[in-house]
Amino acid sequence: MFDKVLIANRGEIAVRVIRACRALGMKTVIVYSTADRLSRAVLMADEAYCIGPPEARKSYLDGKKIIDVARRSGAQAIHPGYGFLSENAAFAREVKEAGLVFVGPNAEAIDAMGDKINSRHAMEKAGVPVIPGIERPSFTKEALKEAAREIGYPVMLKATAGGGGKGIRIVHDEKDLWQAYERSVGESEKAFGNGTVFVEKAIEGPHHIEFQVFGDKHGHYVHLFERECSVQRRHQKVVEESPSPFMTPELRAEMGEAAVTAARAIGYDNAGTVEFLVDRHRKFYFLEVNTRLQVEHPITELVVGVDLVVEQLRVAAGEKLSFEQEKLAQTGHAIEVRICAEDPDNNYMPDVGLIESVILPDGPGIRLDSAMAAGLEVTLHYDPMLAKLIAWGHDRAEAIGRLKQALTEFKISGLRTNVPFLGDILRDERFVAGVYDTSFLEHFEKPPLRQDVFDAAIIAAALFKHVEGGGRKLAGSGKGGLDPWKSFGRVRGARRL
Amino acid sequence: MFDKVLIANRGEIAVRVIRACRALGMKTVIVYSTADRLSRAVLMADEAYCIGPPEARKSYLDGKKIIDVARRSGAQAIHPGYGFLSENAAFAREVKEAGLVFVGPNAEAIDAMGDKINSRHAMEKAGVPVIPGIERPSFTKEALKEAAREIGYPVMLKATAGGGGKGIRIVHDEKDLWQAYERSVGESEKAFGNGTVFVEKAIEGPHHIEFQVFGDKHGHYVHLFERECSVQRRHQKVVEESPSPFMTPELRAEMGEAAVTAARAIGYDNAGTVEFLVDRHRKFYFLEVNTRLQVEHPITELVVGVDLVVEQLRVAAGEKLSFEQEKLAQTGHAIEVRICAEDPDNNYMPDVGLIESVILPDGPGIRLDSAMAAGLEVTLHYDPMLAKLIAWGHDRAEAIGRLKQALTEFKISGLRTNVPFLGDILRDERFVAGVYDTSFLEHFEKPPLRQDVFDAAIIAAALFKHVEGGGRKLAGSGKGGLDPWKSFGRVRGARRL
Amino acid sequence: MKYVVEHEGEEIEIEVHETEDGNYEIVRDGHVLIADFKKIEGSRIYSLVVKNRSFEVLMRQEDDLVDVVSLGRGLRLRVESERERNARLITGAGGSTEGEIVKAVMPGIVVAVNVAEGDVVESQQAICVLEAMKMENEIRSSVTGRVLKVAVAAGQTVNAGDVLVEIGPPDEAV
Amino acid sequence: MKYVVEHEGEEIEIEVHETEDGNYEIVRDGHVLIADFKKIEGSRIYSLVVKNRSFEVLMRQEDDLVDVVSLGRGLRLRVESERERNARLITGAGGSTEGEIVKAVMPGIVVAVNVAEGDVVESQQAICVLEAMKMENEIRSSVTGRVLKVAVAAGQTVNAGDVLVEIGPPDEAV
Repeated sequence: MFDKVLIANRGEIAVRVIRACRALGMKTVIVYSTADRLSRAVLMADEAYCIGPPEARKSYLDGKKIIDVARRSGAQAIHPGYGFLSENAAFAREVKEAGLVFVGPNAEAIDAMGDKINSRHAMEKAGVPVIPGIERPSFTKEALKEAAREIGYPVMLKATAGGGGKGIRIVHDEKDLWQAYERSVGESEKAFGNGTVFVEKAIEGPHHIEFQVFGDKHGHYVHLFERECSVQRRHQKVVEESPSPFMTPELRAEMGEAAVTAARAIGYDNAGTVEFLVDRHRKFYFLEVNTRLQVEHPITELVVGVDLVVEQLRVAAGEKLSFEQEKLAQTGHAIEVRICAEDPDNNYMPDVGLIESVILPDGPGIRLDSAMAAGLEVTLHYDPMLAKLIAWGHDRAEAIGRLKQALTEFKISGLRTNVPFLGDILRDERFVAGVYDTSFLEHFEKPPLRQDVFDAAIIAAALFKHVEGGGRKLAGSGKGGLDPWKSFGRVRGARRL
Repeated sequence: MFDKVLIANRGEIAVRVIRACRALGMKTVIVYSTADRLSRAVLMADEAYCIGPPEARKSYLDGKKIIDVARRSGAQAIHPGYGFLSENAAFAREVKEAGLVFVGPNAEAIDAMGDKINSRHAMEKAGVPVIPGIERPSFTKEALKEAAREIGYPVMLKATAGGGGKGIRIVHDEKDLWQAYERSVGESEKAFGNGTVFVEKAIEGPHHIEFQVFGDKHGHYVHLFERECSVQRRHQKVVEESPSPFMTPELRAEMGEAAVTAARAIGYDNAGTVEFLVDRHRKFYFLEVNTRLQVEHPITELVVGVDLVVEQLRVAAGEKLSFEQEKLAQTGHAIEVRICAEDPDNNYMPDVGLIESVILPDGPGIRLDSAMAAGLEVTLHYDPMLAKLIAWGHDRAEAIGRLKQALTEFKISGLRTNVPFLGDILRDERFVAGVYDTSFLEHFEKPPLRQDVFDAAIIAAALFKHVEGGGRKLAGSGKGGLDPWKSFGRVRGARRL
Repeated sequence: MKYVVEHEGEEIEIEVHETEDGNYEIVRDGHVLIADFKKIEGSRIYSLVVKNRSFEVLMRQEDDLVDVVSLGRGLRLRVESERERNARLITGAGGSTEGEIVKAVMPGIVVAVNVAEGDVVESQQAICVLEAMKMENEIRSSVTGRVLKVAVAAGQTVNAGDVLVEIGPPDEAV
Repeated sequence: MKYVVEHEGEEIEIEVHETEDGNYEIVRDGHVLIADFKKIEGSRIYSLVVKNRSFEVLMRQEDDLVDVVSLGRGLRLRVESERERNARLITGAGGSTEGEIVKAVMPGIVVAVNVAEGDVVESQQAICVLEAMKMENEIRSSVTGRVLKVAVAAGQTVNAGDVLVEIGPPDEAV
């Protein structure tokens, strides 16, 4: 096992990995950008090295600097978290060449799955069902039109590299096709340094269901059941749950087997996720493999009773998988929501500023994975996700109840967040019934407000105005100065009343 | 089931009960003293009624006022939490007579167990082993000496009413006997309004091991295994764990059966705890029954996978126990520590003041039961316990590791707490080995400090002085005014360097 | 003091008087209530107790808009004192439906501009695409109107607060 | 600036110089270190990074004593500037072993007084019993000495800060 591990990430996932290292008695080294000097991860790690300015390209994406820190600090392994360099095969290779261990799958597996075209090929060959589609290194306008016609609208445009919804567009009409393609290419070039985009059949009203898989360096493969991730906005997951309310035992067995087949086919040797689309007839299609730890891994941990990050470190160190497929089972139900500094009533505009104070939920069945604390500044440089709130219950109803209560308790002063929006999702009839697909948020409407809550809000607002006085400042804030976001709130938000 | 429940308590347990009510869709009514106007419980409850000044006698112990609020608010049941009126049979009767439900056992069971002498009789009769002892309504000096001689020193003096370590004294020598007796009587009169104290054999080096039991109104009784509570200071529990590292499967079966026997013998019909002393040869003696929810109930919840407060409410509403003895099992290991505003380096002197900010631990396996938040004032009126931090792990080592890490993360600005002391306990060799009895804390010494941590502390202290300047104020505090505790810190603390 | 709280076009008048014991007398539609309203220090959380009903309320104010979160539900309200409201109505300032100045809300790069000067835009129509935080954000018009001015071009870097596009009423001459 | 940090009788001298980039140069026993030391706003938490070792430090100061908690461990230190220390040594003030004035630390009731004027008390000997927070607290002497004055009697109610007992050096005449 390792004595010392470098964590090449930030935010909640860096904190999560530090905790796993501590559980194994390993020292931790964090690298950070100047924007993260006072982050929880820097304060919690045993060693901290500043590797550059806030821009990710010059810090968290600078593999050379990170490997250099690993060398200087004597770390034997690098955990990339998710995002940043986690699915960068070149980085994984450089780490290995530097005599260090990359805590993730081998570079070849990343390569094989990093490119959507290659991964489709590999999966077709292994007998895993894929979505009909057409792939080219690049398309001319005409070739693209032809391909889309052949497949039939609506079609999806997808970056072959990367994930997280970046570079993905759905096109319903030929007139929007070329513009959408150009944007996908642009986004994907910027995000992944690779502008290849392919076109495939869009499956309408599908479920996004993924399977957690794990392989080791000794040829063992298991899956840890599914996660239902159909509550998405612009292909960004918002709420995840396990088990999926759409799942049947037969489908689970079939998909689990397909997931393990996928892992085996590419010699996968760490934690990974096989994403599927499942149509309304419960026919499933391979989507992609995320060759890293997933943001939503805690729901699997709670339902299956494992520590995936600890297992990642063990397996990376060459140990055999401690999981045996026959002994793995799902117990109870877990749901995760992603707490973000954004305004769902205003096009999900990200919010920035100082976290003045927080009230965090706790109690039975509640898990919080966060790097949030009063006194921290949320900036525009990184993802607006502040924390993941996860509830476990004996059954789905209990999990929803606990999560709803926890969201009611969750209070962040100083930033606008999606906390009430997440609570609204949990109150939605379709969500409560467990009957929803990836179009859920497109048709989402806030559930009605109780009259007494409305009346209290009106009184509270008047009293607030009375106590805090003039309205042209951000009341409660000790800060002066103009915040550009404020004017946005006024100019745009005023009409959303 | 109930529509609305009144919670006759404060602090973390009031919050815990509110959450359980929410899980069941019940409305909550909180009563509060003026000191608790801005407490989490008052903010979280659906309805809040001020019932008096901070003194418990005029608020949380005033049963008449509380029953009146229940009537006015339309609550059908009263949950007493722990402490305050939770083991007051007269109150339980008054609640029933008012046509309301007391969420706890029937008044007769409380009566039977509330008095240590009666409970000894009942247990002896039921065949549960008890500690040899002598009981009188009151002792003369001579009669007391005689009784102690007959039993043999050391002897324990114990209040027949109440628990929580109040009114308990161990006496090793006849010369201290009478003074100790008078103090016990005095304390017990003040605490419970009943000055009866009895004398029994002191079992040296014993384990304090208790069994969670549950009965319903239909004659069903189960136990939910043990909690090891031997880490005590002045009979106050500090750290609890389940399972007990001292336990054997045979002893567990035997004690579990005795616990159920005890519950059945008194017709017990809600959550309760049967406390035992276990000597070094694993011979066990009945100690007492706590006829209420126990502070440390979460470790049982985590290991057995149940919600005890939800079950309390269900059973109080007349439902049958949802637990079946054969289906109950212990999974993994859980440890709880009690976070208190006190100074373990200065005779555990309680600390008071404003909680300026908190960093709360979270992540896998961590549960926090708290009513703590930045902006809350901790006063002298109530118990100094701020929160309970609980860690679950697949095994004891993992639970210790997670809890140690969580304590390292836990930061409360503005109050002195026992957080580092609790971490020191978890680092103690005997604790880590699981070899300790109730004398553990008497012989406790802080584990050695790592040189690098010491060096960093020295540098940090100098820098702090440099940055914050003059030392005669409480740096970092925005408050002026003299705090009487400060002078104590100086006068007494200075010599503890 | 009188306040006007507006929600989805509905205006509610609330009168607030301070009582001697530190509480507030609230008058709404002729009904009188006593409100116990207190702030949690160092936060933007308030505790409101009215007729023994307890509400924990998180507030966030930006200009005359107040976001209120209570019992897990969120509500965006416009709150003005009666005086402020009268002043606004007399001067005709604020809350206009006559047009919009669309500003950059964060530093970023203009990826595309979808409108030209003189174009008529619908409410919610995409005006331009701004890349920031590694995401492309479509900036939409919140009014129906005519584009008076396009202040940026694709490829341009903008700072927060920079004007992107100015939109006037649909019938305004260009 | 020079500071003296005392721990269990051991005195450690630390020299602090501010560097131009906002860090600190630390000199201890002739060794020089660069320390990056920053406060988390609104808290008493500081981040100390020295030679890439990171320490999150929670501080609590009362007079010249500083409680330092880092990596889960606690340490009570006396910290003085060199000037303060010199002043103290010259005037002979503070930190004396010559006696103690024992004060009530909270409002409560004196349950028992175990010593009388003129008694010799050992360090850690119980002096009186104070009931507060529903618990009886034994108040102990932290010095060995002779009781100069008993200021309270059993049954008396005391406020925080009230003197309970004064203890002088063992050889002092009464």
